[in-house]
Order: sequence, then structure tokens, then C-alpha cells
Amino acid sequence: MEAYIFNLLNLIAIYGILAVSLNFIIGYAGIYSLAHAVFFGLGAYTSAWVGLNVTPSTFVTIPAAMLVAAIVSLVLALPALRVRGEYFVAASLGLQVIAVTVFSEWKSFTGGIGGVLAIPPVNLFGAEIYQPREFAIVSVIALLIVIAITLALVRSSFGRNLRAIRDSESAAASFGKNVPLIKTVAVVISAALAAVAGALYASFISFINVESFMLDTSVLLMAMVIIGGTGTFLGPLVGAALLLILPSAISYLSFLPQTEIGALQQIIYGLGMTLLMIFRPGGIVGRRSGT
Amino acid sequence: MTSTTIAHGEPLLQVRNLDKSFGGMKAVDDVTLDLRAGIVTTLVGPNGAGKTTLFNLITGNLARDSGEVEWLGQDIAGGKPHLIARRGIMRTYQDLRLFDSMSVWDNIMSATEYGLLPMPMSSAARHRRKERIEEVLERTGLSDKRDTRALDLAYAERKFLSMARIMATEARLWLLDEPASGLDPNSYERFLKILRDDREAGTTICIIEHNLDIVIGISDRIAFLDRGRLLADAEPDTVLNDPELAKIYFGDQS
Amino acid sequence: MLAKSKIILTASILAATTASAEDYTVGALFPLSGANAIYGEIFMAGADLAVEHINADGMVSGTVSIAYEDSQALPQPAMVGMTKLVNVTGVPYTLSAFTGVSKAISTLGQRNQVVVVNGGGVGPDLAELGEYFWNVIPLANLEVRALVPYAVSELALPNVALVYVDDPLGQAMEAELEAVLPEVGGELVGSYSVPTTAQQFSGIAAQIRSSDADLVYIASYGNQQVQIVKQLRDNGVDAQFASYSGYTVNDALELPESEGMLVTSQSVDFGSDNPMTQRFVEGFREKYDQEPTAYNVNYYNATMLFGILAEALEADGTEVTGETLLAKRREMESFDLVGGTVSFQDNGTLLFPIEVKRIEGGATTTISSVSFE
Amino acid sequence: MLALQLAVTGLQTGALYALTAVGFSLIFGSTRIFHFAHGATFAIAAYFFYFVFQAGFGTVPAILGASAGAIAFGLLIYWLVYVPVQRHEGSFFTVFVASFGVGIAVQNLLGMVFGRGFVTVNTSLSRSSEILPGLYVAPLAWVAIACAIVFLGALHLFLRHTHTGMALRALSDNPELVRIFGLSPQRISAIVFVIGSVLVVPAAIITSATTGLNPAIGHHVMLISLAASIVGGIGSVYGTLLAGLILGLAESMALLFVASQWTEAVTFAILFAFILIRPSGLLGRATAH
Repeated sequence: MEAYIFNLLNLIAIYGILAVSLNFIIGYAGIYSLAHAVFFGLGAYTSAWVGLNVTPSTFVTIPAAMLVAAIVSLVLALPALRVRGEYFVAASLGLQVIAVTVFSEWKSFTGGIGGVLAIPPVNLFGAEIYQPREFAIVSVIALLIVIAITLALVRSSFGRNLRAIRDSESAAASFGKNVPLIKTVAVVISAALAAVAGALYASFISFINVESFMLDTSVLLMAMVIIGGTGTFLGPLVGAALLLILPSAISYLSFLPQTEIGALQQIIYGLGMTLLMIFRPGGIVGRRSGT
Repeated sequence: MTSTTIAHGEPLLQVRNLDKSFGGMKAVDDVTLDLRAGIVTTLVGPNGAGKTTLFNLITGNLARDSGEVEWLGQDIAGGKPHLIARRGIMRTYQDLRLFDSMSVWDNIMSATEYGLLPMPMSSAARHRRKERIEEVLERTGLSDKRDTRALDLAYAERKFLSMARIMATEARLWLLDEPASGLDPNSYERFLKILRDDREAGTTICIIEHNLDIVIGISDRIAFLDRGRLLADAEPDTVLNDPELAKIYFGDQS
Repeated sequence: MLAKSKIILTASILAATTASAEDYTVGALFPLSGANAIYGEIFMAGADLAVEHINADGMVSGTVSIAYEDSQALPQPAMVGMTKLVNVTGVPYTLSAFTGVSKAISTLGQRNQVVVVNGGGVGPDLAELGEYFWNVIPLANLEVRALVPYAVSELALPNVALVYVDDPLGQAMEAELEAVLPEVGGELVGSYSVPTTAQQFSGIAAQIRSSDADLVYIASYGNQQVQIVKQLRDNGVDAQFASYSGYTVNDALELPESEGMLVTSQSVDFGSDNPMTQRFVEGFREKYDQEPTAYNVNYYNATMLFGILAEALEADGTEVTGETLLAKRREMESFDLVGGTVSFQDNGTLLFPIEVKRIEGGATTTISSVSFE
Repeated sequence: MLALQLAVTGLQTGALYALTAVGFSLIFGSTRIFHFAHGATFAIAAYFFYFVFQAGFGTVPAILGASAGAIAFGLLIYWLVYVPVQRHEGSFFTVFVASFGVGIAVQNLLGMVFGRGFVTVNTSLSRSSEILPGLYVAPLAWVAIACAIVFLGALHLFLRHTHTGMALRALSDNPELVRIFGLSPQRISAIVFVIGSVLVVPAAIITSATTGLNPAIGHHVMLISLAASIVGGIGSVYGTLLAGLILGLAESMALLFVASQWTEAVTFAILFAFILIRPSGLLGRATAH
């Protein structure tokens, strides 16, 4: 039971990082990305590759993962500068689908559907950390650092710039803000932070394949942010915890057949998203009535 | 921002033969106009005369077809909006475009900062900025609303917040697009006082306005636009007493 | 909570009976939902029957039960299930299926000294996943090596086209075909991979037609392989079709378009007078009212193997862990299982003869049997 | 010959894409509702057809069942989800998330009711015959193309020549204008949902007989519809039709150059390029905002 709880805690911390970093662009920059799993995946693959081929040191794998995700995120920034709203959602969807194909086919890097095996665990100064209890310390600290970074950014002039751009791009430009640059930087930061989660995930699970980085994951992450509350500090964390605890909670309903649990969980979160949008578009934590 | 000094009444921004058409219709047609330092110029003319389009061309929100826009002798036409703004030309929008999700304070604060990274500021400078924002809040009557979200403000308050954002900047030229439309008489007074005080302080203002009280009450010069063409650019009396212009402006009544 | 109360329960029983009866939980990662759930049912049928027999015979002091986790036949959900089995349920021994799933969980098995036994996946690289990974099924390289010479030489079908699912199994099959065909005078004239989720094959049909293949080898699973066969026939491919043991499930055999197809599977002599085999066949017919297949046998064997090893360990007074199970298997060398007395190769894989069969009227007829050393 | 075969196959696929995408585009173009659950409509229609057909009631009742299911779902989601959501500020993203949630729920409900595996409606119409040496075409391909012509032709006539059709076209420009036609915008929107939902029925039925169904099929359909409506130009029914055909052809013809697992990426690379280079699409009038 204890191991199970630490296991869950690790997943909540990792998905919490993803939700917080996604909320950074959805909630503050109005960039509704359905491609966040791409950067999660890039982080995981890159750190796995570095860990297996260069050095297992986490002080190398995580920065490498962040760097690669940051560079590739420029591809997502491109449509973010050109279009808004539905068009951007569609563009990010397109990027997600293309990335899944690349993840499946670039077998020398990703192992395709067969994935990457035997990824080294987190390695701090030569100490290997993979037992759920010790790993939880690492993942929770990482989550706190990510939260601290995003909070500092959001509360600084950069955060005000982002929100100003979200509310009115033209007015923001009229006050001297370099809209394309600020948006690009936001996307890059968000992607780099998602890559941290990817690196942690790869070393925790020790196996990754394309299935973890598909559209479903992007949707799950979006659901975490939306259900928790966009543009809030606690929202994404609440959303991540809720959607990860939900399946285990449902699996305790022993009268349900094992095979229906997954479906039931999906139905609950699907309908949850819909009902929230009808009755509380600001999410569980959000105070505001809309985004 | 450039700190070139320039004498009162000398041209700060010069528009030369500016053209812009939308699908064959000329929105701005060969307009040549000077905005002079420390002077309030009012743009008048019927709806669709091209007044807002002229603003958009100056600020870079729209690309011109031909013509020049010179700022202190430098051609700025075709520049990016944020770079033009950084030169000291700032504007308001007819539809306000406030940063709706942000508080009044953050709206004003955000108007004054545009660097990607937080500006390294001495505590004295930080203090000066704070005082400046306090002063702007005071003058626009928004002191009590500093923590209110822009979206939740009343109509007049929103108009004043739109003004407050531009007042807090160090812009030398304000382009105000119908800033007083729909204001009640008390608010008018406050608004006129703001404009007069800032003119005293040396700010150059160009304002699009329909309300004749304001036009008369504040203008040093009036520029009259109709169907994209500049028909007059003169002292208020000259323009207001021109029967031809009155006919165009009040067309259906006369 | 359930797990916790169970632990308390177990603890109190232990206290009362002074540690004589030991209950064992074995893990299993099968597809219980998703497109390949049909395999999960087949695998469970064999494993459940073995549990019944083990408990009926009192082979171990307590009882043996199986904790099933849903792998959906996909590596990712399997990892989640395996983590749970290793860390929460704490099993020493896990049944696995599907090549991709087995490869994914093998690291966790090795790292935590949990034995993983595969009775369904046939990717040849399953033989090289470490000492804690065992196979009670002959791997697909054997199936290809049985079928291809037969088709090329006996049936004179030298030009082979391959349609394979783009995962570790499919990739292994492609490598195997490329290696075997030249040896027997055949040629791989076309090789078409499809994503695991694909369901539209009319374009591939057109490509196969223009490749002039005599034999189309299909390497996929469950519903996808059925769709491939149906759509290739629908779109005018009239070459001979062939597949591997994954095709020997009822859904596929009953498809009208499967008529005349060649398939391979491990050879199990259900008529053997070996008592284990007889008991299995009779028990299976009685419990499920149908004829057993090789998959049922494999998971029966995999589960029975645990019973045999645990029985022996208890007799020695040794605790049953992954480590002791491995040591015991090496010590015992040969086992009486369904199909006869078998022994493991050094790489942890069992050898069985392979049969080449033809699908006729929804069932298979054996036309050749190949043994390997 | 291979190219010709792939082109014919692509045309069949394209006709089905066009039908589904036009439904989505019509709904989005006129109501600005980002109806992501359009894929769910497709899946519901297909499974209703399968269910009634397998139960032995025959083809016509099955078609009626599929249509009834699609229409009922379209109207229900409009009234129960979109109208309440739009009562608030109703930004596009709120609508999108609400719609997405419904799509997920429907997919899993279908899986619980009808099973998660592939199912196929067996019919001899999916069996190809050789019409030219080396060119195989199934009767269902003709059915697909005929359906596309009939349904889209009818839509054209409806939009151009009926009172309601014209009101519907006005809806996207100015909801107030609709009142001039003596209709309420909500009523017109409901009609749009009925039409858009009916358009997926033929595609859903034909798909159930050719490539088979699984509960997740709505996902793929939705992605393709979205791609086609953007490539065609949002709000342009004819552009979407054209884009649907092009995407179907591209998906099939791409096999001449790349392995089949890249075909979906080809579709979305086209989409991505359009959004970057020409967001207004092939025949779109409004530019992106």
C-alpha cells in the first residue's frame, strides 16, 4: 500500500509539472495547445537517449531534454504567432499527430512502438534513485521548482505582458510589447518545463514508448488544466491529482468488472469536462466565470 | 524613447501623401498632416471618413499603400507597431481593448513595461513609477478601483482606464480614438481637465472626437477628413465656421 | 484498502496456524479490454484451469490465485499494471503475453527479481530478455522457418509479400522472412508495414496486386489481421495467404475470406496418453465446453510450472521468491507439462515442434509438422 | 495502373471525408460552434446501423435507425450542451472543451455497449470486381461517390434556393439578420445541427461495411473533418468538399511514395502548412483572426 501511494505521488508530481507548464501557456498566454504531450515525449526520449548513450547523470539528462524540447517548440510557436483560437488548436493537433508518427517511425531514437528499454534511473552524484519512496522526494522537489519558476514568471512583468497579450494583442503591441517574441518565449519555457517531466518519467518507469505521448495524453493534460481551473496556481495541481486518483478510486468499486473501469473513468472525465464548462467554466479552483 | 527636444508648435509627426485603400475603396487618400509639439489636434469628419484608419497607419497596425510618416524627421512608416510605440507614439482604441482579466493597477503597470525580462530598476525609479501610477489613478478617479478587474468596471471607468494606461507612459504623442464618447457631464469635466493638464505638461495630442463641446473646449487645431481626404487643417474657428464643411459634417440636418 | 485488509487477514491466519499454509498470488498481464481482449479470454481460460488443478491437488500448502491486470496488449498500460503487481501486490511470478508488452515489462521483472513467463508473444527477441524472462511458447522464427520452406518448395510459391504490424513482433517477422527466403530460393517482393491502429488496407491491397506476389504473409493480431485479410480479398488480391499462430483464433478462422489460408502453430498432441495432457483436455472440455487451443495449453503450462516449482521449494523449506523460482527451474531441468516432458533451453525458452495447417471450413487441418533441435 | 488504382481508392475515401467534413464545416461556419463531437455523431450513426442491421431488421430500417441516432444526438448536444455553455461568455475554447468531453464519453459508452473490438457489417457490396485490367472497384465505391453527389447536391440546392437555406447562410454573418427571415437564430442553429448530423450518416454506414468500426473511429473522423474544413476554408462548404476529396486522394496516393504509417502525417502536414501559409483555406473568404 505504501509503495502504491508513493507510486501515485510520483505520477501526480510528474503530471503536475506537465499541467503547470501547460497552464502557463493556456491560462496566461491564451495559447490553447493540444500538443503538450509532444514535449513530454521529447523530454523523455532525449533524456533516455542521453542516459543510455552519454551519461546517466540527471544533471546532464534533464538540461539536454529541456534544450531539445525548447528548440522543437519553435515549430509550435510558428502557428501561435500567425493564428489564434480554433486555428491554433487545429495546428497543434496537426503537430501532435505528425509527432506521433515520427515517434513511431524514428526507431533508432525512439524504438517505435517497442519503445526504449532499461532507461537508467535518476542519478544524482552517482546515487541511483528508483525506489518509489526516494523517487517521490526527487519528483516533488522538481514539481516545487517548476511551480516556483512559473509563479515567479507569472507575477513578474513577463507574466503581465503575457496576460496583456492574451487579453488584447493589438493593445499590447500599442504599448511597445514585442508580441511574437513574448509568445515564442512562453511556448519555449512551457515546452522546456514539460521536458523535465518527460525526463523524470523516463527514469522512473524505465521504459517509454510512443503510447505515452499520443493525443490522448495531450487531451488528458488539457483536461487536468481545465478541470482544475485555467490561469490559477492550484488548479492544474488539483486537476492532475484528481484525474490520476480517479482511476484508482473507481477500481475500488469492486462490483464493477475489471474491463469496464478504464471506460468508466474516461466517461467520468469526459462528462466532467462538459458539465464544468456548462456550470463552472473557470474550473474547480477558478473563481472567474470564464477564460 | 528618444529625448530629442523640440520647440512648442514645431512638427513632431509629419504625415506625407499617405494612401490606403481596401479593395478599391480609398480609406485614406493622399493625406498630408502635421502633428505639432504641445498642440491638441482634433480629427473630425463623418463616420467612415478614415480617421481611425489614419491612426492605424501611423501606429503600424495597418500597412500603408504609399506615402511617408516621419517622426522627428525619421521615416517610421511600415514599422512594427511595438517599435513605433517604443518611439513614444501611443494610442487608445475606440473599443478600448483593455487587459480585461487584469486589475486596474496591473493594466496601468503593464502599459509602462515592455521588456522581455523585468527591467532592472533602482528603488528610487521603482518608487517614482509607483508615484506616477498613484497620480494617474488619482487624476482618473480610479484610486478606489485599483484592485478591480478591468472587466468589472463601469463604462466610464473603463474609458478612464483606457486613458490612464496611456497617461502612465512617457509617450510624447497620444492618439486618442473617441476617448470621451458616451461619458456623462461630470466625467467630461474630469476628462477635459486631464487633457488640458497634459497639454500644459507638453504632451502632443491627436484626438478623434464627435462631441463638439470637447472639440471646441480643447482643440488647438482641427483636421477635417471626409472619404479619406483631408479637407481642412486649421484653427477651430476657421473650420467650424466653414459652411461647406458643416454641410458635409451635419449633412442630413441642413 | 482491499489490499490492506487482505494483508491483515493473511497476517492473522498466519498467526493462528503458525505459518504452515502459504497463499500465493501470481500476476498476469493480459489484454482484458481493447481490440485484443479476445486473446485475454483465451489466455485466462488456460491459466484459470491450471489454478483449479493446483488447488484441487493441494500442490502447495495454501492456495494459488492469479491477480489479473489489463495490459490492453500495449506496452504502456502493461507497465502501469506491472508496477502495481511488483510494488503493491508483490508477486514473485507473472504471466505475460504479446511481444511489445513482454519486452516492456522485462526490465521491471529483472530489476525486482520477478519471473515473467510469456506464453503468447512470439517475437524472436523475447529469447534475449534476461534470466527472469521465460518463454513457454516456441517463438515466431520457428514458425516462419516451418512455413516458408513448405510454401516455397512444396507449393511453389516463391514470391512473398509481407503485411506486418509496425511493432516488435512485426519487425521481427520481417527480419526473419528476409533471412529465410533467400535460403530456400524465395524472394520478398514486397514488405508493407501498417500502424497498430490502422484499419484501412485497400491501398496496400493495390500495392500487393502490383507486386505479383504468390504468397501474402500477414503478421498482425486480433481484429487487425481479420481486417487485413478481408480487405485484401475485397480488393482483388487472390494470392495464397499465410500467417502465424496469432491467426489461430476463432474470429479469424471463421472469417469466410480465411478459407484456404496457411497458418502455423505449435504442435500439441491432445491425443497423447500423458496424464497431464489428458487431464487438461478433459478438464478444458468440461469447464469451457469447447476444444482447447495451443494458447490455452501455454498458459495452463505457465501456471502449472509455478505450481510445480512452488511445491518443490516448499518441500525444501525454501521461501518462494522470484530468485528461488529461477534457481529451482535450473535445478529441475525437465518438467511434465501438457504435451509431454519438456526442458528449457539455456535462454529460458521451450522448444516445441511446429505444425503447418490449412484453414478449411472454419477449422484447421494439419498438413505438415516440423521439429527443431 | 497502381497510381490509377490508388486514385480510385482515394476518391472513395475522399467522398466519405467530404461528406463528414462538410457537416462539420457547415455547423462551424454558421454557428461558430466548434463541434468536436461531430466524430461522435459519426460513431453513433455507424453503430446504430450496425446494431439494427445485425439484429436482422434489414438495410432500410438500419439506415433510418442510423439517421435517427445521428439527428437525436446532434439536437441533444446542441440543446443540452452548446446552448447552456453559450449562455455564459462562451469563448470558443469553452465550447470546444465541452464538446470534446461529450466525444470522450460517447466513445467509451459505445465501447461498453457494443464492445471495444472492430465490428464489420458483412455485405457482398464491399467485394471488388475488375473493371479494367488491374483496376478493381467495389460497388460500395460507387455508392460512396453517388451518396456524396446526391447529398451535397441536395445541400447546394437547399442553401441556394430555400428560404431557410438563405437564412442559414446569413447566420454566420449576422445572427440578427436571421430575424428578418422570420426565424430565430436558435431555431436555425438547430436546423444546422440536423443537416450536419445527417450528412455523416452515409459515410458512417459505408465505413461500417468497408473498413469496419471501433468506438474510437469518431476520433479519426473528427481530425480529418477538422483538417478538411480548415484546408477548404472555414465556412466554405465547397472548399471543404474539395479539401475532403484532396485529403482522401493524398492519403491514398501517398502510398506511392511513403509507407502506410506516414499517410496520416501527410494529411496533417498539409493542414499545418495551410494554417501557416494560407489560414483562410482554399476557398475561404474570412482570414484567420
